[in-house]
Amino acid sequence: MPDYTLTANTPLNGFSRDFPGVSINEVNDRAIVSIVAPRDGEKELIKALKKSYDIELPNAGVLSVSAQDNAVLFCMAQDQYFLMFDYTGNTATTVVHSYLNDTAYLTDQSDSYVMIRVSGANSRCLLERICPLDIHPTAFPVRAVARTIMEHLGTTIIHEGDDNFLLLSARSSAYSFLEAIETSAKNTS
Amino acid sequence: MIINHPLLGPRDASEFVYKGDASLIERPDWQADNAAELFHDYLYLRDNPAGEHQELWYHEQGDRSWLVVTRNTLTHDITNVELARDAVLAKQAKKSGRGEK
Amino acid sequence: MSQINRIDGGLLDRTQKLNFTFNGQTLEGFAGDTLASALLANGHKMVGRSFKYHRPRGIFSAGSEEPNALVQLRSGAYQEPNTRATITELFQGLEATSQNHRGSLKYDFMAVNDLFSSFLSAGFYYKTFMWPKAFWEKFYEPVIRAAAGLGRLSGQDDPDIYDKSFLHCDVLVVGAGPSGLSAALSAGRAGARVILMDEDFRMGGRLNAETLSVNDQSGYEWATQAIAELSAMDNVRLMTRTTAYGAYDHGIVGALERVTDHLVSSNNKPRQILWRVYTKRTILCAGSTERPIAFGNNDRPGIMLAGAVRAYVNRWGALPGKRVAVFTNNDDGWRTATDLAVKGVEITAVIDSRDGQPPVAVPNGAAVVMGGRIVDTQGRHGIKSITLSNGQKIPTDCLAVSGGWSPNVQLTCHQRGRPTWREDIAAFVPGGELPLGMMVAGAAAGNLSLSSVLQDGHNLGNKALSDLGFKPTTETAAKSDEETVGISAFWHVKESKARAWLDLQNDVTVKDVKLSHQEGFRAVEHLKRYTTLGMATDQGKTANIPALAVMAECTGKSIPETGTTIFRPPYTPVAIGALAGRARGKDFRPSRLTPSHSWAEEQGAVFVEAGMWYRAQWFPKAGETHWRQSVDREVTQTRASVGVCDVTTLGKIDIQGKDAAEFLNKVYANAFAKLPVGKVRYGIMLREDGIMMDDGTSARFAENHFVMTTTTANAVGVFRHMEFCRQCLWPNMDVHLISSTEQYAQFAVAGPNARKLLQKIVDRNHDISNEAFPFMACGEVTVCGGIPARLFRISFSGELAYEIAVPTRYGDSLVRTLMAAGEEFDVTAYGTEALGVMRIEKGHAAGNELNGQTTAQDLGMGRMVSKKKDCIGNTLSERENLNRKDGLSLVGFRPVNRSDELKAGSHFIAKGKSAEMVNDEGWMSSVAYSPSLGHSIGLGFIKQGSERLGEIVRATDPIREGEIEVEIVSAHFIDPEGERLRA
Amino acid sequence: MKHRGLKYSGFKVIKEALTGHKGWKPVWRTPKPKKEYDVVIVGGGGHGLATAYYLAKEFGLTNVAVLEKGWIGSGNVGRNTTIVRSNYLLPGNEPFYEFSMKLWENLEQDFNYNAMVSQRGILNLFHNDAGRDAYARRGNAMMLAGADAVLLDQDGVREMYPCLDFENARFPIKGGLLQPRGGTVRHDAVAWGYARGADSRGVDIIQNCEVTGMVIENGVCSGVETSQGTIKAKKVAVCVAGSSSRVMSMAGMRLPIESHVLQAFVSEGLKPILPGVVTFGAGHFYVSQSDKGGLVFGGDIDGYNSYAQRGNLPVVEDVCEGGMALMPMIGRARLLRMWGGVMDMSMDGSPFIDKTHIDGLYFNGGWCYGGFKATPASGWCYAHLLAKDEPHPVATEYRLDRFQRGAMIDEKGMGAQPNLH
Repeated sequence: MPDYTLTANTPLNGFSRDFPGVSINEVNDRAIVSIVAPRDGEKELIKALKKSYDIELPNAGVLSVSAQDNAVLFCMAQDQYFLMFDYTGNTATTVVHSYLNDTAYLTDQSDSYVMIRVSGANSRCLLERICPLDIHPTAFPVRAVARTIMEHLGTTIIHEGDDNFLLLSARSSAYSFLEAIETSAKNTS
Repeated sequence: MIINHPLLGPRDASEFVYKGDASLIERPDWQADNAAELFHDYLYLRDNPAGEHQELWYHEQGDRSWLVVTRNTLTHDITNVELARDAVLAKQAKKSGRGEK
Repeated sequence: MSQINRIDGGLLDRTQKLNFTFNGQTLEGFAGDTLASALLANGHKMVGRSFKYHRPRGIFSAGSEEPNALVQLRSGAYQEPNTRATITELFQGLEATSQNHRGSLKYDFMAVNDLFSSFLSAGFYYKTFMWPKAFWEKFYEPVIRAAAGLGRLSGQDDPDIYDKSFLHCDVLVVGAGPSGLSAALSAGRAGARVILMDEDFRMGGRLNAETLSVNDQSGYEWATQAIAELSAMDNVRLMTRTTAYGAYDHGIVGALERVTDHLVSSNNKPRQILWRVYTKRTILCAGSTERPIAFGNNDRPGIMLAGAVRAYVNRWGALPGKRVAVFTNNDDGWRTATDLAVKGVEITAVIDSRDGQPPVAVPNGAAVVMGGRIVDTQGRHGIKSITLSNGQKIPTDCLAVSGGWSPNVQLTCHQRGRPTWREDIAAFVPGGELPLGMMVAGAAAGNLSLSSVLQDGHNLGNKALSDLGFKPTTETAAKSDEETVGISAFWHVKESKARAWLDLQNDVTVKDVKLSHQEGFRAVEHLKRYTTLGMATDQGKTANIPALAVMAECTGKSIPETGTTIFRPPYTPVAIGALAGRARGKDFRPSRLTPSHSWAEEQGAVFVEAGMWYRAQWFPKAGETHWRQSVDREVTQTRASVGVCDVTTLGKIDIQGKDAAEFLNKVYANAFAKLPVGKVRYGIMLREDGIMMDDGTSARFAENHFVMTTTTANAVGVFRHMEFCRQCLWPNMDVHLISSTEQYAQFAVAGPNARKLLQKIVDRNHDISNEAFPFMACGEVTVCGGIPARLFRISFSGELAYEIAVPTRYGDSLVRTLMAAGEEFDVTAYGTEALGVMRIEKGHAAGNELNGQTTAQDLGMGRMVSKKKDCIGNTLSERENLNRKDGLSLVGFRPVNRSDELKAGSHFIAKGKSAEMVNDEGWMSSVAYSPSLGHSIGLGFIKQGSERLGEIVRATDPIREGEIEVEIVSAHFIDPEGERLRA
Repeated sequence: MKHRGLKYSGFKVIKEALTGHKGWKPVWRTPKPKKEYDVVIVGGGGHGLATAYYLAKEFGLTNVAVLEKGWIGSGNVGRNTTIVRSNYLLPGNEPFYEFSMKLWENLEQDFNYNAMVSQRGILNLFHNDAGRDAYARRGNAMMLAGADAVLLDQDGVREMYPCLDFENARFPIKGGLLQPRGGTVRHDAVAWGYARGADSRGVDIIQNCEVTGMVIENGVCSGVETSQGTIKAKKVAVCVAGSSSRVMSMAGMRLPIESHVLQAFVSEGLKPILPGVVTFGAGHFYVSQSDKGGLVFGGDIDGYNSYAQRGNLPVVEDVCEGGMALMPMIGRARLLRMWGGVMDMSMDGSPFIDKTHIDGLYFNGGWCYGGFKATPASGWCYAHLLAKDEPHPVATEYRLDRFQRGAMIDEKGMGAQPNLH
């Protein structure tokens, strides 16, 4: 036994609150690993992803979904993808590396974000207050993903299901981000 | 303003950071005899046209790509948007193509 | 007696009586009233005073163009100046007071200005008040300022909250009058996403105020039906009390919704919401605004726009007067006479400036004067009679004036649109290049008859549909009878001797325009600026065109040749609070908290803003009453044993790829290509102009993997710059960047016992002894039983020091663990102040030195800039002025009298030279009290500093009335040989 | 040269009022351009008119024309937030702006026109120790150059502006640098006053005269082509901030300048509540209250090259956010009007007053968004350069070749990134 142990916390200590027509919940059981193919190595990566996750490299703006660890893959930058999957341990890159080997440069991003799920009939109305993107289902259907800016904070928004959105924003400003969402909930309920 | 990102579609300009004239992607050769003069002109002198202007925007709150945007400085109309990397590679290909001849 | 001028009819809810006060007097109105209609119903004519002459002013219009009837609404911190009574919805308990008078509204001392009006001609102040010189600021200006302005801010914080929001649609219809409703119906029925917004609280526009019929029912019944149909559509959003105030680039429209202004209280909901509308097509159906005719004393209360008079009667059942006269140059003015006559109101006269026959039947008993002119009016606090050019005097208590209608083209001009003149309607219509996606329908486009307006809206709705690929339905436009709209331009009565007003609020008269012409201010913009025409709260909505016509007359040019002023946003004024939204107080900008924030709070830390971050500045202990005590202790304890500091805020960039080393070699000015794996190197980064951009370290964890740190302040900028280098300058490199600033909690552990402390938590299988892990080593370790961590042996304090990084989720736990494990060493937490003291003691540059004006050479690191490789900034760093022999260099300073305190911002002057700019040799950039040395120390830039060690100069600080002698010394106050950090 | 125009005075105003204002003459004439002038000034804005005025008054050159494409004063002198100050840091700048300040202080008596120079003080707020240090350095630099400066602590600021947010601010106010002599000036009147003064000394002010080309042969400029024909000149002095690149491109020159849009805002008229000028460093906001009662305020440039004279919503919101963060009492004041001006943003944030490599062609520009307060000194120094062919002692650093030499005058330390200055 080591003399000291470290305990993990989440950005919002497991925040959860219901407003009329909308629920706001912190999500803390997902890991994120950034995946980048080396220059001219994209084919290898595609092969490895297919083999391990049975998943395609997605186009910008949409999720690829895998049954393996409930993983979703989406494009964050021109040649950079985020793989988000069920995992709460400390070595997310090791997990992904075990599938992809050296076909990609991996960077753990699991602790970089606060993840907040906004769900319920009023969620679009709430998000209208802070999200500059058109998230009407005709423009932003289920499985759509985009990164934008909300209340001065860079935010990735994922349309997980009907009236169900997952938002990722920087961990250090988690409370400011939560306040933006809660204020929107108060102002629209 | 709205910038029609080649990969992501129309996005509000507030997601972007502006840098300036797209000629900044054509950095001079540091070993040229007149490198000091070339770098001066590169860094400091601008055409600054009243009309069509090719310029660099960085999608900081998006996919972090640098874009070359062709925008009219009188009307703000945007007529073309491409990834800066593509623009640079195209210029390089053109140059080396010419070099071979 | 209440509501003495209330008559039957109108769109009021008479079951809901509402009490309100005006200047303290309690009055009564109905739901559906505006403050203006309720005041009129109660017989109140005079509601304010004009800006300059303090002339009595009444209600002039029935809409947002109102120049006169401005009141102070509500009270205390809720006090809202310059509120238009004409668009203020009545609510129970509404409080309004008149503004811009000293003494009562009726007996205003400032009305004396009117007697001196001939001295207060346009621009008079430019020609006088210059002597004696000091009198302008001491006397004249204070008097002018005290008299200026209209309403009053409370000076208290706005107690309401505001919000902003985004909207997206296919078709935005601005204005819900007949054309807007038609357009929305055709677009909505076909399934397009439609937003219909109107500034009024009741949609329908002029249909609510007119007696015209549509589809064989009354106009407002048709409107009610249309609104019902639209609100049943899922794809249509109806927004009342919402003004589209500005058209911005690429089809973005700004709109303001007044959510709770019609309520007694906002109830903690946003008072107003600022909407940013992203639309593919905008159909502007903003209608038109009636304009007056200028004649002698045409500004008295009771003189109103003709359309407003009938709006008050038709929509609000409020009589502006009992004996009404009409002065018109067009057929529409006659409708006021006809409508009022139907209601039984006495029409005393209809004066039509046109010759010929009356266009419609003359109301019973009305005198009709075709080709008539009103030259003057009488009545001190309200109109009592009018005088015609033939000398005839006609008693009247309300004069309805119509000079024709001007299309509301404002939004079409917010970009490049320039209106064009249409002689047949004597008005400007939209012209030039309209904002992207904008079309104009109805009266706003110059179609002035109801039937054409309905058809036009319908057609443009369909046009928008086909543009966007929707299939229009087969429904046709609503129909109405064709009414007559004849007009013959007539702007002002030349025969009038008395002053004739153009801009009612700013008191600009026909004579002022003529004087402006006489003095050479003939360009429209000169006219506007010289006379202040159109600069009042109404932006000249009713005044500009008649004034332009008078100027055209003076110059002998046509109106279009004379030009038009440029309309700029907003269409109607917008509360600054709404434009700011939520951003105020602590919510002005987001806050970034470090992983140790909660723990630091528990310790009672004092925090400081560092950009968006809050960082612990120092940690006061019991008994410490001054910050210096805490900071001195933190420094002393760290240097004596060990201290812990949260350095998470430093930017961290993960760099991977086969070309990562070569890439770093290009972005750093010093060499990086050959940095061994497991080592860290200090790097300096230049801008392309050779000035220092940032400094930091990069650690090589693997052949193709580096981790860079940047300063806190430059983290974002450096990342952006490196992406520029990667994507735009060297796109062929295999190098990839991702920020890991948020991913790791990072702590500096510094002091002679740093290693011992770390050895207690780093798992034993990792050897961190001095031999195995020397100065500038880095590596991946595990701590506390397998938690992955990164360890760097780097030192900002000059002590034996490490930085340790763990996944952020463990940051809070790690700081608690370090403090617990360090107890035996008397560990201290230290904040940014102690950090600053120690770096100054060590002579390290930081933000005050890296201020964007200094070079590597200035900082004493000139030799680090490699001349053997291509890197950002090295070519231009060679320019002559950046390499002057007498250039600045960073050195240390200490007070000659050790008890003196150094001040950052002091300037250096050589001994014996006078303290003036020519002798200025540099400045003190950072100072600290060094507990290690027991006196004040400083870093600063001084000419040729490194060659002047030992010299004594003056540090002059006139702004704090200080000057002391200081000695130039090495910047390395502590451990110049660097033995401690290698220990 | 004798003042041959009408003298303005309170007495004259009274006399005219009693006689129906019939005696007022045009403030400037409307002459036809002559074939040739000693100096042709291109640009009838504040700086151009001031240059003409000082050429005539101080240097005795009256065979001068000012050519204006539209109406005089239609450039940035007609669209700014009216602030004057000399609170600069660097030795290349501070003496120049202090010279300007001194000219402002005597301007009205000098040109017999009330431009309402109002020295109500300008206060720059700081929010942390580094900000205080930087302002101390600046304040000391100002005082070493003979200007006035006061460093206020929080209480000092509170006393002057009790209505700022001291209690609940995201970036608490720690103090400020006050220049008591700073203030505001009625901007249009500056153009008109200089125009009147120049005109009365014989300068031809020619409106609606657009320069369409430069007459340059063998490296010598001898005149301009205009919409009213060719006009010869011994010296051509370009002074068209906002359009510098466009005009100088007619001489084949590329400049270290970008054109950007700066928005400004005014509220509805309000009774006096703000005594002086306040700038908010942690946000992008500065404000003063005009003699008419409007809050006149602004913030950053929009940040992209533009000649459009109009900005966009994000900056409007950003500025108002700064305003509400600083003084939450303005929430219920309404923004009445917003507009945009085209700024000559130079590569180091500082201007140029210099000869060019073409003989007879002179350039004045690059004023960024600070040209208004420079108007008198810019006019005087440009006139000095034109008359004597050497720079005025306070304007020796405003050279076009300074980037080649590495002699940048970069007050903000932002480098060659014009939208950050």
